[in-house]
Amino acid sequence: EGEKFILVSHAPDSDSWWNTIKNAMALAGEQVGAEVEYRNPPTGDIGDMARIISQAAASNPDGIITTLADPDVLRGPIEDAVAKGIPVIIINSGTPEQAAEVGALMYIGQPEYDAGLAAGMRAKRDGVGSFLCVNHVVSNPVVGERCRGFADGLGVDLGKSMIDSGQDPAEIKNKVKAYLSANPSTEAVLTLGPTSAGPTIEALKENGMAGSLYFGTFDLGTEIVKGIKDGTIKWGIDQQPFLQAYMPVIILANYQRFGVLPGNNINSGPGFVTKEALEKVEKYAGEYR
Amino acid sequence: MTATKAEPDPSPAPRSGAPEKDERVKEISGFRKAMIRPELGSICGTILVFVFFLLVARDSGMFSAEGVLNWGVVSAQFAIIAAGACLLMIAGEFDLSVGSMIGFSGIVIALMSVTWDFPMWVAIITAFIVAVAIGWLNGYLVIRTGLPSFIVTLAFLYILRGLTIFAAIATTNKTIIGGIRDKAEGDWLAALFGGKILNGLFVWLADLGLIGKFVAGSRAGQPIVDGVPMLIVWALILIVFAHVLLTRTQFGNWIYASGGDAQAARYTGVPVDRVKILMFMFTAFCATVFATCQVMEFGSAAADRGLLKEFEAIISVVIGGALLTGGYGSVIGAALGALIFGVVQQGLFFAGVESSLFRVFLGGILLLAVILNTYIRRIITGER
Amino acid sequence: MTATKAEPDPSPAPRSGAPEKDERVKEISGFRKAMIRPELGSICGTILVFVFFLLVARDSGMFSAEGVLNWGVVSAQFAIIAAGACLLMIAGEFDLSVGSMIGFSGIVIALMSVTWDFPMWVAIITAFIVAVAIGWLNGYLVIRTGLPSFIVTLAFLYILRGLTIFAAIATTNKTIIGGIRDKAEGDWLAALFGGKILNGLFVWLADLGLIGKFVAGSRAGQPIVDGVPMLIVWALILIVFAHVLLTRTQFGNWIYASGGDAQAARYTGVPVDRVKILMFMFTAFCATVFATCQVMEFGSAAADRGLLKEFEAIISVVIGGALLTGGYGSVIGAALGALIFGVVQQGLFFAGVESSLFRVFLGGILLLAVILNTYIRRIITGER
Amino acid sequence: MSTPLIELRDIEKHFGAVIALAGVSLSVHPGECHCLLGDNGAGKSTFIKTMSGVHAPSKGQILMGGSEVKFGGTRNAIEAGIATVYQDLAMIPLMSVTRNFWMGREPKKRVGPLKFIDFETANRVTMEEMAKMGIRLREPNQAVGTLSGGERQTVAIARAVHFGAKVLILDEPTSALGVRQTSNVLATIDKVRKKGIGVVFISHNVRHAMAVGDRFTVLNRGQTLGTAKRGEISPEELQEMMAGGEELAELEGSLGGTV
Amino acid sequence: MSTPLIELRDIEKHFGAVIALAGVSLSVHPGECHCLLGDNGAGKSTFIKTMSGVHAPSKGQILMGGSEVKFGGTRNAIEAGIATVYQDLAMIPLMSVTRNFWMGREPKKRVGPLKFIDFETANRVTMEEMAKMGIRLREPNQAVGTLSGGERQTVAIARAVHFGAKVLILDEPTSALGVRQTSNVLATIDKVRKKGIGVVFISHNVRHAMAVGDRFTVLNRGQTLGTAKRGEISPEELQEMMAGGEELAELEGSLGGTV
Ligand SMILES: Nc1ncnc2c1ncn2[C@@H]1O[C@H](COP(=O)(O)OP(=O)(O)OP(=O)(O)O)[C@@H](O)[C@H]1O
Ligand SMILES: Nc1ncnc2c1ncn2[C@@H]1O[C@H](COP(=O)(O)OP(=O)(O)OP(=O)(O)O)[C@@H](O)[C@H]1O
Ligand SMILES: [Mg+2]
Ligand SMILES: [Mg+2]
Repeated sequence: EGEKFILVSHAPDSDSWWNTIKNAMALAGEQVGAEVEYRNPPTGDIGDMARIISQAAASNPDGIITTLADPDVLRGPIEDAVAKGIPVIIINSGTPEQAAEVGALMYIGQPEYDAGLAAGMRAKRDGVGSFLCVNHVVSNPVVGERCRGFADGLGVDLGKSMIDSGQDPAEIKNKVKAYLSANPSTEAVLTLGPTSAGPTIEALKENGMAGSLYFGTFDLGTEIVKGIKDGTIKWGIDQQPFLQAYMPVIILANYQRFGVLPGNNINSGPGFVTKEALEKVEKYAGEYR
Repeated sequence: MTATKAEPDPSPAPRSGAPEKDERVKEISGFRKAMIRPELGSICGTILVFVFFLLVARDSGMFSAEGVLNWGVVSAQFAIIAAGACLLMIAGEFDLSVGSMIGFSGIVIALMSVTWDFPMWVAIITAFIVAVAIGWLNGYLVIRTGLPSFIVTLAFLYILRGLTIFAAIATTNKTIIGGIRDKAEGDWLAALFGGKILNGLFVWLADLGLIGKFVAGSRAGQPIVDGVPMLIVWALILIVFAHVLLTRTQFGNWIYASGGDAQAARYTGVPVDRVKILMFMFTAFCATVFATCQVMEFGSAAADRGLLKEFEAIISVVIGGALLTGGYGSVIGAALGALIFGVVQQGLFFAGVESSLFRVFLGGILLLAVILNTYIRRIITGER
Repeated sequence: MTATKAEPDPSPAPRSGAPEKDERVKEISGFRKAMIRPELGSICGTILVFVFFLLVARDSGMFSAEGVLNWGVVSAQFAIIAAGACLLMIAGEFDLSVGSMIGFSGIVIALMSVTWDFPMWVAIITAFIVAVAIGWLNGYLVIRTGLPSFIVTLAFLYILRGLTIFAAIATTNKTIIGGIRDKAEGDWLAALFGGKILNGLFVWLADLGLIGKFVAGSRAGQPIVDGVPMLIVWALILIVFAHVLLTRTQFGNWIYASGGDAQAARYTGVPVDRVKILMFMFTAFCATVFATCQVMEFGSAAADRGLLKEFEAIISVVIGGALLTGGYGSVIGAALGALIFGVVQQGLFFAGVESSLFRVFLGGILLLAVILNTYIRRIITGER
Repeated sequence: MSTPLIELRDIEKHFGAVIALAGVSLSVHPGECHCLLGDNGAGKSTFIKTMSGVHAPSKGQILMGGSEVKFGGTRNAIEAGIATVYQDLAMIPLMSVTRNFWMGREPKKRVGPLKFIDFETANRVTMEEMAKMGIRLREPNQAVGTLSGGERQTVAIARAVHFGAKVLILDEPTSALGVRQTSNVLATIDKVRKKGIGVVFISHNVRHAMAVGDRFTVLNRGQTLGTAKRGEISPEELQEMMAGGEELAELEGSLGGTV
Repeated sequence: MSTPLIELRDIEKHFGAVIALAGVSLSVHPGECHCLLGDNGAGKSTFIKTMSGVHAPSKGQILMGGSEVKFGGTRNAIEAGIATVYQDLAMIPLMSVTRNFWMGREPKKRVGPLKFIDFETANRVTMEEMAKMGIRLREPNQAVGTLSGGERQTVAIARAVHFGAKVLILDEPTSALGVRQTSNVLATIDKVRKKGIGVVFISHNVRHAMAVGDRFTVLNRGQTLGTAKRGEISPEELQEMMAGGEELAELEGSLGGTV
């Protein structure tokens, strides 16, 4: 009872997707009676994130849950924490192998590149030969991996397919429209999260391509769910962030209390969310889904 | 003698009591004189930019009705915040919290209307009141503490962004709040920010064949451009308002004076503090107009909206020929600066430039525009 | 008479030819006079901050060896860029491209060493040369065009970030480049930026029981803190260097003069242009030290490193008591500003503050620190 | 004698540790030129800034037309008819002559419910007033920064006269001026005085003061050394008082008595 | 007569459309005080800025000790022994007296391979030099911004003298000064002159010029109206030349001839 767990993410403050993580973590904390804290580098700088992990370790929690956004950077601090005897669980980014390398108990998540690759191969099966990747955080190394995976899955060059859309919705919308008008042969569009998906939906509705252009997106949110429902979006990739935050808290609590630990990593995704089976997703999108 | 700022003081001091022709001064032609205005550089810049994109991206649809609307909307966005930033900069201060204010106002509207279920007009008016009050606080702190506005508004950049994120998460567990469109349906005030006007005109133009129609998809048969977004209308209103205020009214005179030399202005009885605080409030007002239009258009508010917009506002204003040190500038110039900025940004996409180079171009054009600005002013005025 | 900047001109003008006691001036005590220094506010701030966190977060491990190292490293990071920013600000300019420069230098090192397989020392030296050259360009443009450094370096903020992203994507398709640690293994120059020193001392201290040891895992028995990172060493070196340069040398005199009144300095024969350009280069140098330490410590470079660091540098310097307008300030103050900033930032985590409120605190503390600074200066100097 | 236009009684002004004024009294009558003289740092500028509402006095009274007034700011003083030409000129160099001339009291014309500056009137009046002072401007839109020191001085005086100032204060208007410009300014003061306006004229130059002054008040270290009428005091005496009674440097002789 | 310390021949200077100097010549001999007079905007400041390396002349020659020199900047001129006290004072108000005094020529002491400013020497010399000029500073670390105008003037002059200037240029040093301060500065000029230094003294005040000047050159609209020796010209003639020969305003009479 009353253990303290700290979850460290790589996301900047304003990244809306991480809310689900926070909510799930709080829920799990409440259920097992543990104290949970969420921390992140305000600007999304992974260097700062490394400091936060060492800081977390210095405050002697009963467990650390962290993403492995850049294994090179984070290996040192995580290994130090492990060496101090703090159990660590890796979530979200990274791979099971990397998690094992740094001495973490287990890995729960969906490797970004692989998810992108799977999506790309699916799109290829659906007959797509070219695409536009709307990257709203082009300087962020983690999210960009999705585009790279998708391009590799399709077997095309990433170069001119990715745009630096910025985070302003009007600019995203108009940049997508401008790109599509200058490159009319584009067959698909991929957005990397709710921030870019919403304006892209607007863009397609306005230039009449909604429903006819192959549109996939990562992660869920209110607008995305609506888009899937009305057919604008073909599929959304749900990595079920709820599990990525809920499970580690439960597992760590029980590990601390009873010494029990699952024998395997947990793959929380990728799951393709399509028009079918949307009801729950719709209700909790952005909150628990 | 007081040191005069070198910039716009090009002509020689005519000798006192010697109104007859001065043999020591080469004549300055009327044409040249007409050209010595702050917005000159941005006029040249605008022409250059349009010529460039006409050559490079003519066939990309950039100059079709749809394309024009495309960069028009982006430019209008810049222009809305540039109008406020311009007056504030002429009054000798600047505001780095504009971007955070945009995010903040949007979240206030969303929280009030969606989460707490107030009527949309109440939400919008509340957002305006709160934002303008924060603008006042900004100004008050700058005046009272005598600290540079750079520092005070930098603090508010952080504080407002933090409050926005905190408020959104604490009340709704989300940082994107959707569902605003449904709420705004039929609201009188929301229509002022979200709708489009002149719908009929565009249908008529499309029927005449002057603008295209959708040939397929869900909206087949409708004109591709079906109206002028209120965003553009607001941009025009704010530009005209700010321009008239600045050049034609007593208050405008005071704005120039406050930025030109606050001490001197105070001596002649100009209420400098009030002018500056009002300009901070106007900047906050413009940021809220921006936020409201955006929220109405996209139907959602997010805590990360408006990131770095303060720089884009300042860049537009400076491209428009204003002095960063205050006392000199023009709203028309700032509006042209916004236009250049918008056209370049969107034009790069029409022209198919490698997207990761986008920022490089942005920086390069900013630099070129400002250097061009200074250079043109200098060759025309003969200043060294 | 030339207008003197009001701030640090507190004592009354003694009357010419009247060295006898002036009845119109109340005496200023020697103690008070000793206190009138730019770093005074930051000294008080530092004490306040430590007292606060000692009260709030004593049990959180913040003041264990490990905790101290944690905020020590973060403060050292701020101090490295603040050292450059401080001298530059005293010389009357500032640099908004510091953050982008950090990302840029990191990627240059990574590309050279990992992608193109040069020896690590070549990569590091190249990064320094390129960065310092860009610093020179920044300065040259500011001097040549006479534009405010705000605008010129804002352009470079965009240009450098764009180039960084472009270079990374064009060569490796990723915005993150890893594998630097393997490359750095055994390199003489890399060790200067990546290693730790005083290893033996800490083992000895741990043996004495003064600092903790790992109790389990692969490193059981080793001290938790096993040395002082080179980052901290670099911070100390740069602070001492900048402080001595500023206060003890001719060049330091010229830095003050260039920022205090560039025209006057030029009249007395100070090579103002050279001083300013050199300070831009020094700022770039500091940014590259930051980047290199980071790259060596973490083993990877990413295009988004250093985001908004320029503001953090400026904030540290201003908390340290420097005037944004130049000519007044202190490196020690800036270093204390960096310490305050680092302690507060990490301390908030130790104290378990809700993370979305983090920025609110940051902004609030910035505001408080600067107001405290001005206020203390005023009560002590009797200035109004 | 008539009631003074303005009277200041025992004005004190402290800046933190500095006592800039330690009880100074002065009165100005209509049509009189009252010269305020004194050493550097004697408190002349501080005193007239108190008079024109820039500083609030720490102690003492200001009376206008016999009744006490308190100025909350320069605006109050201007409205009460006190116009000041400051030593640090209080013109905004980047702005046009017209805009500077009318600063704070712009003429307005109504367009529907709105009030705009009436630039036509403004420009015309500016040109006229400047012409009256003997300066023909090239055009009213010229920036003040492009005028010579003497011309700027004149704009400030013309402005004060035009707005019906009862008291015109001039703080060292001649110090940076050439011979011709100086005599222009002195002539202008004479002209203004003849209109019944009270003038307060600050100078370091005894000869300039003697040329136009009706009364002379000398300040020293924040205190009045006394007031003298024209004719009651010789230039040499005045100069000695200005120097605070201390010995002047030995060069004095060759300077012929007055510096 | 000896060879002049410095001689300028037919100096022209254009600023864009403005012809500030249209051929001005002047020479300064050791131990002489050469007064440069003229109306506002006559080109006096521009001329001496050419002399001290701030501006490069558009045309004309500068000779020192008989051979032509070209100044690439103020540093060159300072090294050649030309020290200037500018009208806009060229002191940095935020910095201490010592630092200002030594600006650009800081005394150094070696510490190993490094060179630091020798503050001990610097402070001592500053105090001494200021004392020689009759100013006792409270402490050498006082900021220049806290000095009075006259004291600042003196710092600038003391600096020039200390660094062994051969030519000392003073641009309107007395315009803002009180009576006592003015006579101090004039006495200082006299002192400096007696050391064999050539002085160029700019003033609008004929009496100040007559008090210390050995030769007088009058500029008008960028041209020399002529040079006169002391005794060859009366104050009245000089004044008339300074005003450019134009009529002075009618007040002239009451001013007693010289303004
Ligand atoms: N704002 C202020 N804060 C502190 N001290 C001040 C302030 N203004 C003036 N003083 C001081 O008050 C005294 C009087 O200054 P003031 O400017 O009135 O002198 P003055 O007679 O006008 O001199 P000058 O002939 O040089 O213009 C000086 O010692 C000055 O330093
Ligand atoms: N940098 C410059 N650019 C353009 N014109 C200039 C510049 N410097 C001076 N001038 C012009 O050159 C002329 C001479 O100016 P200068 O300052 O030399 O006059 P001055 O004789 O010193 O006058 P004063 O007695 O008022 O100090 C003036 O018309 C002035 O406007
Ligand atoms: Mg004064
Ligand atoms: Mg001059």
